[in-house]
Amino acid sequence: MAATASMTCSLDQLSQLLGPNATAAAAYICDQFASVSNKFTDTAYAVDNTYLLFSAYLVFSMQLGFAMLCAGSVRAKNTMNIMLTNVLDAAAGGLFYYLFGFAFAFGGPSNGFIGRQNFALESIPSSSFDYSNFLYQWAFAIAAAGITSGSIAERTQFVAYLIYSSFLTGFVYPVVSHWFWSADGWASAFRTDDFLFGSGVIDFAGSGVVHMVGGLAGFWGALIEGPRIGRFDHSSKQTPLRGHSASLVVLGTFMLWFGWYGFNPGSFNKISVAYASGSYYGQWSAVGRTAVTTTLAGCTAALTTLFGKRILSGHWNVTDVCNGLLGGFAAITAGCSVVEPWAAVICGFVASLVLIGCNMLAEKFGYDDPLEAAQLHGGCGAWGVIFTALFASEKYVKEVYPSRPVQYGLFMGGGGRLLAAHIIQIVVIAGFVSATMGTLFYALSKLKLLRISADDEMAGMDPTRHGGFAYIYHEGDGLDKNGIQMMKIGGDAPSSV
Amino acid sequence: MAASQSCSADQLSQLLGPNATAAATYICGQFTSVSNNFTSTAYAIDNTYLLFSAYLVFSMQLGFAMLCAGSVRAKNTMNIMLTNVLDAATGGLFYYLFGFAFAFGGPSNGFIGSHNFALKSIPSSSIDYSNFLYQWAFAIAAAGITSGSIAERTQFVAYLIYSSFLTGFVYPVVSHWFWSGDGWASALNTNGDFLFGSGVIDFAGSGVVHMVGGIAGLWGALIEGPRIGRFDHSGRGIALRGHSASLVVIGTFMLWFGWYGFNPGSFNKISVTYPDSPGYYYGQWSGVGRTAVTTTLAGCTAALTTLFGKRILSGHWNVTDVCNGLLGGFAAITAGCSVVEPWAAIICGFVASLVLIGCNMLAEKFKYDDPLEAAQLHGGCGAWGVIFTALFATEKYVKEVYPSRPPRYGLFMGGGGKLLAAHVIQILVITGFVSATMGTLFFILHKLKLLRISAEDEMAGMDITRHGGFAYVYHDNDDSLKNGIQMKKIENAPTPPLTV
Amino acid sequence: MAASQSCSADQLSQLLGPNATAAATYICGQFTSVSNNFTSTAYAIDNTYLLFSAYLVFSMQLGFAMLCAGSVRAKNTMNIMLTNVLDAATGGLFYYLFGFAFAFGGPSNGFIGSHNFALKSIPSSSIDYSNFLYQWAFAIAAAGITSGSIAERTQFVAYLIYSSFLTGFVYPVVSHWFWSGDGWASALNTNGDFLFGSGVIDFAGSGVVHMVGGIAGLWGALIEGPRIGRFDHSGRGIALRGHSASLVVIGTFMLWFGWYGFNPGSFNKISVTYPDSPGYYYGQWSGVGRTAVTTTLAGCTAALTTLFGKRILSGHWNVTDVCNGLLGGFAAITAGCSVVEPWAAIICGFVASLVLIGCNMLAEKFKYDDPLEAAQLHGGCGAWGVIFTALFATEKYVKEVYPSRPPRYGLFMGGGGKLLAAHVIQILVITGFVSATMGTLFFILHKLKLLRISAEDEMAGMDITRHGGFAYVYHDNDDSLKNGIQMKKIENAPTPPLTV
Repeated sequence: MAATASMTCSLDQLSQLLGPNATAAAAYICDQFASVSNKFTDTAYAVDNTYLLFSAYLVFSMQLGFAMLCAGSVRAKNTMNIMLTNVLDAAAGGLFYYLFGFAFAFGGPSNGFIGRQNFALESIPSSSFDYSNFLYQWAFAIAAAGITSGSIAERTQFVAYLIYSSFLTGFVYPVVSHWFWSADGWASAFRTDDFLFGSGVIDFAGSGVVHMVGGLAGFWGALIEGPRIGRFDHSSKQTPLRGHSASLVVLGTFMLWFGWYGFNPGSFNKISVAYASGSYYGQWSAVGRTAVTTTLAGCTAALTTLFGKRILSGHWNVTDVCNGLLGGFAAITAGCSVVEPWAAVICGFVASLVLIGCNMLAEKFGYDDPLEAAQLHGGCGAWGVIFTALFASEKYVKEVYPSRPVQYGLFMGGGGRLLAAHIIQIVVIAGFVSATMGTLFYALSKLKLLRISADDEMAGMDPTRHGGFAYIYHEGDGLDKNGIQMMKIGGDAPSSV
Repeated sequence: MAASQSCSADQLSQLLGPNATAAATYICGQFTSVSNNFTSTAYAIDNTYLLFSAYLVFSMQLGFAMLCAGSVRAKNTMNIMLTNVLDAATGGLFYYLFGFAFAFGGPSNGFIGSHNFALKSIPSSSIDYSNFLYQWAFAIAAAGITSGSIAERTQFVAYLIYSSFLTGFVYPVVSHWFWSGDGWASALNTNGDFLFGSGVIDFAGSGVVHMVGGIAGLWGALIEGPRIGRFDHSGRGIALRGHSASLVVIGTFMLWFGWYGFNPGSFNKISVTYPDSPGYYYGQWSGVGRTAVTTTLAGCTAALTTLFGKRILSGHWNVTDVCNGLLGGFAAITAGCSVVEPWAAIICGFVASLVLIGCNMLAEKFKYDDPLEAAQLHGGCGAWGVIFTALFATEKYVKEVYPSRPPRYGLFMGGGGKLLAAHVIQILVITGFVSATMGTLFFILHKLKLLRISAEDEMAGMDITRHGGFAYVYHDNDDSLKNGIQMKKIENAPTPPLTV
Repeated sequence: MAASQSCSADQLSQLLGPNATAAATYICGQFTSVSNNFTSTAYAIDNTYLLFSAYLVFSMQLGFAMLCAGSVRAKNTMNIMLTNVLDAATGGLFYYLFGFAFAFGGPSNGFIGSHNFALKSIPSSSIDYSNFLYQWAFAIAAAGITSGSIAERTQFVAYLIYSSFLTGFVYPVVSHWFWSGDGWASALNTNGDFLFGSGVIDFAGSGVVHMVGGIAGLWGALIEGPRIGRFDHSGRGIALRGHSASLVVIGTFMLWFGWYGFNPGSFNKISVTYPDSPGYYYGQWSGVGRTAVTTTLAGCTAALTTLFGKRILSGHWNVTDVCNGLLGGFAAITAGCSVVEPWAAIICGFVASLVLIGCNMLAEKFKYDDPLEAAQLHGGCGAWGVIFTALFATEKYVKEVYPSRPPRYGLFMGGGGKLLAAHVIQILVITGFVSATMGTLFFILHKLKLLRISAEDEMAGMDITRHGGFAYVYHDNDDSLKNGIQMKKIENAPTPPLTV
């Protein structure tokens, strides 16, 4: 500690002062206390930044999760394509969010609609934002883009992908997050003047801001592109096009679970905050509680899906369970910090049903989403927003959002204002994302930049666009290159599944 | 930080002059506020530390899933991965509802906890949410161990039943005995008269976690019998290799990564000064770092020993064997990681590797089939770890880590045999209790014909019969033709270009 | 928290009245205790920070293993993964026994450390166990880099030898020069007269780690020559593609994840106030955050540049190339990550990508075969990173990060050429030393016929000849042969041995 030196108390000096000169003694003592106070401030910065940075790293690890979830859920012939898009989400997102995304989202002072300071991290760090905040928010922004990529997998031109991903990370998502998370946002619970029903929206870690945005963008993309070839046959009977590797799906799911511990508890940004009640109960407890509610919601959703799908399809299916789990997480994300653990169990249970229902609807309307991203993040995300308005407890809302008049959950006796605000959130997000991303996808479609040709789709994008397949388990260098090879490869395929 | 000091010099100077009492009150008020701030800061640091450790321990679940998936045949991959996902999920609910209460709900008797069901009255002064999360991650690790032993031949329903029972009851009770302040054999028990005046030093759970998981697996695998084809008619063993060494290596590295939460994280707090050294560089943070170092060294030594040992025995340099050796070293050091010197950890890892090789030979001899060697690895090496701790625990570290008890330390370090006696009792008691509960459970399931799948299902693979299809579809059949046309399809199908 | 303040107002008021000396003693005693508490708290925070950073750096080993595994052909997967596991394991033992002592054991001369063998006298006031763990994770990263260059054609014994030598001697010596307080070229060296009054600013090791690993790999690959089939008779290059892009992407993301421990973690401490701003929001925590941001931006820029660059050159959007570009950006920013502005990191990444593409063209031209492009990536981009730092280091940040030395900063930022001169010397010295040691070692192994495997082994794959079988068994044939054709296929194809 560099500043230790400033805290040396001189015995001689103080004793001389204490005797004759009360004023000097007082000044001396108070000086010491001021130095102590400064050291506490420094310590708190160190603790909070450590906490936030490691949370950001966890959230970043979700990008590995998305990549593997997507890769495992598509067919082998499109694996290179989908993984490339996930890598570029992070990379392009890094540049665009640095250049203007963060400024649109949090650059204050600003109006309620969009931020306009701190482009390219100008004037950062400031008293309210440090580099760690940027890194954390960047990891969130690329998660939203990662969600969308799943919906339009296996049939989208790579250029279209680059365009929508930049637009989403650089503009659409930042604007939405400005509304609900910036202190200037028109619907933010941090806003201290006259705002939405005197309530503002409690979307703690982003069921609406992240998951609904990503899911709805994906919904429009998938809708405009139409289903993959072979997904619905002529009689409209559906044929599941199974992903090529359940191992990658499970790997991705666990990494997302791991990363969600950065996503939800990390959204406190600070851990070193004492609550008025003092002693052992402080923001660290709330952080822990958030991790617990997150866990319980996901676990419940997974189990509900397990049994629900077993009843519906007769199988114990691991990829369905994984999706159910993630649906539970997406739902609890809005309210994770302000609900009791038992309420999280309810949240997960309903989220699973919402997901199953959305999938049935999608099936019925011939909507094809290779990762169920719109259903999962859009549907369960919307449920999460509603859930928060029903179950947010007064005590926790007061602790987490101390600066505002408390509006809490309808079922907890808090009245309907929060619910009204949350319904507005859903409507507004749906409207804005549809107006921007829907239009973008439509324009791309009209320009013939959106969907690949039928030939490419049948052959797979990897051989046509990405230089070859992702896997070569048997290679031919030096080994039987003749007729037998043909046969060998023939026997290789699991003849049908 | 709330409650920062604001010291008013004017005010204080008026007080200092005429009114000593008020001045003193004022100054002491400031110091109280300082002290409160330190308490809050320590909570913030310790919870940050514990929560991130818990996340690391959770990441071991990914490790178990990949290790298991890679070690079974492709036709059972969906099954084993599903069980690993559900370990975590059912574990989450059951441990929340009553597991945690059985384990740590105090005040209670020495056998089982009886408070804090569904996290009632949490957070309290001794337990915060982060403690629950950390312990939950441990509980699901135990269930994950067992799933490996009975892989590839167990009915899914049996799996759900034993997993709930293990996470919800068996493991919590054992952890209560050894880790709760009320446990009858806990080194944290301060009620004077307990096990040889010593209690058991099972710091992060070679016995409590690994032996419990391993012995449960042993009974399951024993009652089910070996997989079809594992031993031929003449009784010779035929290895049924797992389908992907890459997944095994991913799993091993994730487990290694997670073990840094498992062992060093078991301190629960890092912001603790040791009594004789305030403001000094040596404190619990050094203990935490030392624990990470002993863990690393034990695993590394075990891996190298296994490498050369297996090379001598089988003639191959085998990566999956090395991975298992590595994990055996970790399982063994887990009990003593915080109370032994780094050089002792090397001995621990060396012996652990030999124990594992020996157990595997025994298993082969007795036709015991354990697809992941889980019983040998976690049971055998875990038991060695418990003994090892009783031999090599140093006085100094035991005093620091368990300050509230009369220190009993390692036999070889001059500490006498009381700790060893207590640890032998631990092994016996865990073996007995887990056999009585889990052994009985597996036996009942067996009698009810709920345990093992049919021979046909086993030959075909569980994925296709129970889980809706294989895990892998590398060649895409959406135009799918199954017969003679298949040939044709493949001729012009998207097989990978041989060289590009 | 130990040593909490308990201030007694009664006592103090009695003292305040008549006895000024005693009152002063009392008050100062309280402040001393406060100061001690702050010291302890800072140790707790810093060790938490450093340990979790070390865990992240360790997770890069998983990244290397998967990157390597995915980039080689399926027939050599077991081999390369085993080498990666053993990097970590042998590295753990050798670095514990003497590597750490060579690197950081002080007081010592400028060339090599000579204390703290086997962690003797650790923890001390300057080094705790967490520092050892962190440095170990760095050492094994260097060995991991080299393994990629010589993949698919190196004898396993040669691998064990060079890996021990690199982790136990070569890397520790180089890190002593540039990172130890005693090193002859270290920016932490305070003995006045050193390299151009500047020392080298290689914050997290573009030179010390990446160039060392890359140049060692260069010599190994050069002496071994290209893999069979890599260049045809007319000298045209034929890419031997890796067998799994999924594993490459897993590996890349894990490396990215781990790099957040590698670069920001190299501060070692986060709880440091900058001199002129106690109680202010700007401190070392901001420096740590900025380092994470520069790291991110350099990698992202390099990835995008590579994407479009390769698209122009080859016509494909290639994910493995993008992954390599990304890693090249990280390797380059590693030296200067803490002392440059975020906008400079974008320049760094842009140029790094061009350097990598250029190096790959050179390699192609000179028929140099490096399965993972490790020499190009870590050697080439690492060298660029060292130069970049000497050009763009800002005065303010250099002062903050290296407070004890006269600040020499970047040429383009107005700091003059002394830093650049020192950095050019660093490149020359590292190249020379690594060539002299590792180049000689590889040459001797080559002469002893211990380096390269036989042509037959190389054609068949090392897994089947040395490591007990292939990594993958997707079709399990212990029961199921489906028809005549299938039979035939299995007889003459390189399918995994049915049972081993």
